[in-house]
Amino acid sequence: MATQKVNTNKDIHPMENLLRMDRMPHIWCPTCGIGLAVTAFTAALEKANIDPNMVSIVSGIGCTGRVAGYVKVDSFHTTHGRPIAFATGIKVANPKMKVVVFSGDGDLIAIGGNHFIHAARRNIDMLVVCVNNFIYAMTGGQVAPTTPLAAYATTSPYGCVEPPFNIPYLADSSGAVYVARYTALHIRRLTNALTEALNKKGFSVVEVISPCGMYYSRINRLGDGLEMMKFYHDNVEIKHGEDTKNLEIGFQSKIICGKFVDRERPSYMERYNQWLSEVRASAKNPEGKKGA
Amino acid sequence: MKADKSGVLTGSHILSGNEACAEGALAAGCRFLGLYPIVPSLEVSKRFLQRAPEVGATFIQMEDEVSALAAVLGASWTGKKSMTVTSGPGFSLMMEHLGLGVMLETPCVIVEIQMVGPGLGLPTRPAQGDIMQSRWGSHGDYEIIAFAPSSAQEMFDFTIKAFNLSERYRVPVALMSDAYVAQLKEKVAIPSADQINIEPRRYYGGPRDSYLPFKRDEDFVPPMVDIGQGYRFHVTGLTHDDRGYPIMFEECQEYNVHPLVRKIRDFTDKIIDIEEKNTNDAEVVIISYGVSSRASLKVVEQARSKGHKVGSLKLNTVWPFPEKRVAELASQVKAFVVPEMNFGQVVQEVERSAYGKANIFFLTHGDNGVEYAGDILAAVEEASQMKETKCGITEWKKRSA
Amino acid sequence: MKADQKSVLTGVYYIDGDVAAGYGALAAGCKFVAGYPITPSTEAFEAVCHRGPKVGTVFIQMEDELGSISAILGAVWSGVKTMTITSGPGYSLMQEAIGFGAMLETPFVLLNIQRGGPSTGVPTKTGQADMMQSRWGSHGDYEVIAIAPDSPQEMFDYTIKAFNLAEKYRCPVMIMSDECVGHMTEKVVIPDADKIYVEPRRFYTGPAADYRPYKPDPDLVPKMAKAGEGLNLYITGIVHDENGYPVSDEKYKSIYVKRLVDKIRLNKNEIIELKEEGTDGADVIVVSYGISSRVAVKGVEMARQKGVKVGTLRLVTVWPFPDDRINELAKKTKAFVVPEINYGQVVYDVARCAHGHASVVLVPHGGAGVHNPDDVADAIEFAVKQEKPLEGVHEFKTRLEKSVFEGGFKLKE
Amino acid sequence: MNSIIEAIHKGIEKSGVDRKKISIPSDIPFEPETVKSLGVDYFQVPRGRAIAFGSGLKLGNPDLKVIPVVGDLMTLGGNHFVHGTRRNMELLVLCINNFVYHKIAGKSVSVVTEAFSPYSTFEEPFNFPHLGNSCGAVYTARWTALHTSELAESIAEALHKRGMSMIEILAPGPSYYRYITHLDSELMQFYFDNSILKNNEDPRNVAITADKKIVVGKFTDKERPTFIDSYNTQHKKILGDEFTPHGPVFDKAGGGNG
Repeated sequence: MATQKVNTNKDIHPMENLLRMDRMPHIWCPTCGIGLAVTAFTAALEKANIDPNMVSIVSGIGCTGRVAGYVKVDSFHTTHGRPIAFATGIKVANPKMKVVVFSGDGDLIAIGGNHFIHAARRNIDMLVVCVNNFIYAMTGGQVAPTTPLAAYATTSPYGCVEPPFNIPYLADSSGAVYVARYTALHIRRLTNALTEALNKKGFSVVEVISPCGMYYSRINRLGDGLEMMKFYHDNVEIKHGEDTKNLEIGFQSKIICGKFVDRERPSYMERYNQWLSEVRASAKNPEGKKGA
Repeated sequence: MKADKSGVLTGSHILSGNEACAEGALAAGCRFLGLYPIVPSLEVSKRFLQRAPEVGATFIQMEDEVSALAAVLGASWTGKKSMTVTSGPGFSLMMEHLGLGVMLETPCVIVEIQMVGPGLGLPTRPAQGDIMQSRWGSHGDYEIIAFAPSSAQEMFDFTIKAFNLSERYRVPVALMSDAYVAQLKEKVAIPSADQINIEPRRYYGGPRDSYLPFKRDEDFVPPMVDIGQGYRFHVTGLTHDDRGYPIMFEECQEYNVHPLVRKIRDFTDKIIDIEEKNTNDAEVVIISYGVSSRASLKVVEQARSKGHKVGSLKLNTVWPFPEKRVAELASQVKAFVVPEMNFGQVVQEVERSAYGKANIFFLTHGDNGVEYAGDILAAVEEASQMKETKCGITEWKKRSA
Repeated sequence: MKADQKSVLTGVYYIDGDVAAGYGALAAGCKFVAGYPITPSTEAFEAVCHRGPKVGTVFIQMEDELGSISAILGAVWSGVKTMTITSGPGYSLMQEAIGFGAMLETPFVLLNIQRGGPSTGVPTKTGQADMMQSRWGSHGDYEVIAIAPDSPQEMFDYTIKAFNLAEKYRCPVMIMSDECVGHMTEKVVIPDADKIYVEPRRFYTGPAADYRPYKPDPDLVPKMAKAGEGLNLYITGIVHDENGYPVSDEKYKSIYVKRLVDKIRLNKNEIIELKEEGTDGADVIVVSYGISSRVAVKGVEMARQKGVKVGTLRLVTVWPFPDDRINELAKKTKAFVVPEINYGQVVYDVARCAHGHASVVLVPHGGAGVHNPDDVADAIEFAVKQEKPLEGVHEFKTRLEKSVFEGGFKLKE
Repeated sequence: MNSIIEAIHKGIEKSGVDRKKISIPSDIPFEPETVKSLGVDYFQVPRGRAIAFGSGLKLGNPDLKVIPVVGDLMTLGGNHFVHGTRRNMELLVLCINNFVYHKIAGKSVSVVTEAFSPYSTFEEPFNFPHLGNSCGAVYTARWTALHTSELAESIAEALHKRGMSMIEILAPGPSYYRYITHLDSELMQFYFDNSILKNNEDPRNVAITADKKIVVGKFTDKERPTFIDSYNTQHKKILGDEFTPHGPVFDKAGGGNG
């Protein structure tokens, strides 16, 4: 297995072996947090000592959906909301792959909500990085299922009327084995969390709170990305092991970050293989044909 | 390439169409099934799942049909031949990912057991109402290959062909069966593995550094690689260039999407699979596919014995449509008779291809779901006595009803 | 029936096609809109979100397109007029429910702003490649009405017409616009409310005990009811009889499902709207719809300057297809030229109806842009030169195709 | 009459809600006679879409009481469930759980080698009350199909809840396109015998697992503004008199009926 070393040559970008440099510059707006999440992820990939050839990234549609196009591993940019389903196919057909789903809140939690909860329930072995910027940014600032109550968006011109999802709670209650949340400001903690999650067996979710200077904070007059970062700095509380039900995010309320869930559950492939061996055993022994 | 022995259940079996389809898939080397259960396609997955442990195939039952096809596409990129199986409403849900499959040029097979529609229709009754959908159901421009089997044996044979064409042209291939063929138990002869030809995946063989996921060969089909081989490629559903990177100009759209159409359209002669019977001297030709063709073939015999010059054109592949052959026949025959179990779909293609040179009789299905041979015969008799050419579609009014 | 004063924003505006469609829907009395953001259709939904709460139209952004269309089907049965708004991929997701809506004979309007496809394609640029999908996209046999507007003014006018047709025939009506028209900003005149005709829903008013949800009137369309009126509705997507009760016998398909196609096919002369110009005595007729018809104008002018007698036929309603009219014209003209932003869809229907009397020339375009009028002019000239009708659909090689596939083309990055 | 239908019937009776105003969108087919005897409006919708369809019914006419009945454990409709719950759409979801899970209370209940239960045998099922609760349901409960009177009680109670209520009904039934009346009575009895009543139990602890008995009871009962409430208050707040309220306005700030 090839170990990736951080490149010390100053002429070369330190992440060059993991990023598609031929696609730079990327499409993200200035002060967007997605790039930070990608940096943290590539750093984590190196730290976790995983062969990048055996990693596959699947993204959906949206700003974060473009991540697959910039990380230099086998990467898929699929349809809106379906990266988890696509990744499930990859993982089940080739369990040797390390599958990462990197997408946004609208993609994973709105249209892809069903795949999210079902993959968590099945405990498919994959890492889901959900970048949450509280809005649909790619299409121009529509309300998302993570938009805080009363926040403005183009399809909630008089304030959002729906309470947002608490993503860690949703992941926890549907069965995820690893759940953490950090903002794009907490790049070191985020890197550590991603490293840990990459080595975790089962359905892991890392939520990354990201500033969206172009839409969310502009429509809501919260300043640019830098000011959002300052806001995170002043209003984030790190509370490891906090009960996931207390992690709701209101409009400009305190944000609780940390690692909330880290538990063991048999993964889908483990259960599958156990079933398979039982079936095979019973096939050899016709009397026990009932199997399972 | 020869088939892998482990998947081939050589011998003579009594199988339902659905079971034969599963056997065909395993024989063709299919090793991944993504499914969501829906009547009347259940037996395909049931059979596949029963045989999966011994053959070494994998399956997953997903939460819906949307994700079932998504998983199949993902699995196909790992190098496993993959398929999904569904029926009417499920097929409608798969339309978005059919488009993704086309755009990512992912080989896979979609088995569709047609039932009466629209909406929830009649889940247990056969129909052929989704034929146009298989061609036009997803948004945007694409071409697709669709088979229409008429017996359990054909379910087996065409499934293998479907996989082969899918790999050859890197396109999702639909197997448009129906509830009747799917549940019909018949004798199926499964040859030995070395008698089954398998189209291997067209893998890239050049130097690693110069691999481009969508660099097309002469025939517009790009060679493929599996994931996990260190190519570290990128593919996207957006309009893309050879590298698989999104570029959204008019020129790139032409560069990307036109070949998706041309890789099928320019090779229709190689893809199209039709069976003709007694068409050489025919004055009337019955054009049919799927279960309808069983009645048609019977009618040809009956009509011949009565002295009518009748032939049959059976569409094994409905898409691409054999317009050239139909046009040729149009200048020879007086009329086409098209029996279909819907309210007029493929008959419109016949009308288009006939260029006004022949009359066209359309027969919608009989009351019990499949055509009465008697109706077709009556239509054939009337057609062969026609003096003038009226052109266009004449809807045949049933006498037996 | 006249439109509601409050919902009509009478005046002269400079707005884009999407917004015009949103205002059209409100003017037509649409009281519920469910949507999901997708480029390039979001502006229409946003327009509804802005104006809706002021005129009593409730909106909801659902979790996905499957949810949006299911919600509007539900809302129709609660008694209101509804619409959903989407684009390519969302449209594909809606296919199952469109068939379901057709089966329930639920009147609803679906605004599809087409973009380049397939799959994600080019979200921000135009296409006309969902035309066949609008007709054939769901499983089973059904018929729909599809309208292709070509300007923001038409987006307003034909959205109202779409609602009227939906109510009249109790079927899904698709507004198959495209990104160009959706994002084109032009003058839009919104008339007084009393100048706007709004088709009321055909509600059943007789005694509750006699109500049969699927008992058709003479024009094959049944009367509608709403939930909560004590009619004890039984509505199912399974093949049903007049009572709405599921039947399992195949023979009912030809009785009850056939009506779904017949109610459109037999009424098609009333539904079809065409705009013809100079088709009498024309040697070539340009058949087009949506944005292509506007681009074609220039090509037609160029050909006319060269002395070719060109007529134009614009399909305002693309489905049901004007079989008879095309057939009539085919006998009188030498050729049809069909510019459309796809690699051949509606042109096949033109070819089908031409019955070999006239050549049919397709001027294709893959999307993400519109035709070069020179191509249209050249195709017209090419078509008029043919001595006898060409067989099949002739695919005209456009400048774009030549430039991309012939000789050392390099993609700009 | 089937026990679930009977419970729905009794529940409606007890709640005193006008039957005329009740709509049942369902992806499980009901027999026409059943619907007639219930005296409600019934819609059979495509699999998984009952909650989305019901949301439309409710928003189109807020006077309606909508009871989406979903089968197959919402595999297709899971997304509509979690989002409907988050919005607190005023629906009473009856989730008919007909899964055939292979082990209950340490005993093998049913052996399926093919995955035609909504779950493959080797998969773990959802803990639905927990999922509902975590998304914000105002009422969650679970009963087996044999807990007819408790179920009826629950339905009556939940019909008066303002917001998304969810009752999971364990009703093992063999297959997919059957009418709701075809239940496996032996299994039902087994589920009934192996369940224990624990009202107000934390929904986290009520997962159905291989080694424990099934916990039944009412788990959640709370108040939260509904979608229509929030819609009206928020718009009223920003738009003032320009806003045309939608349906009955319960919020004090919003004022009476618009």
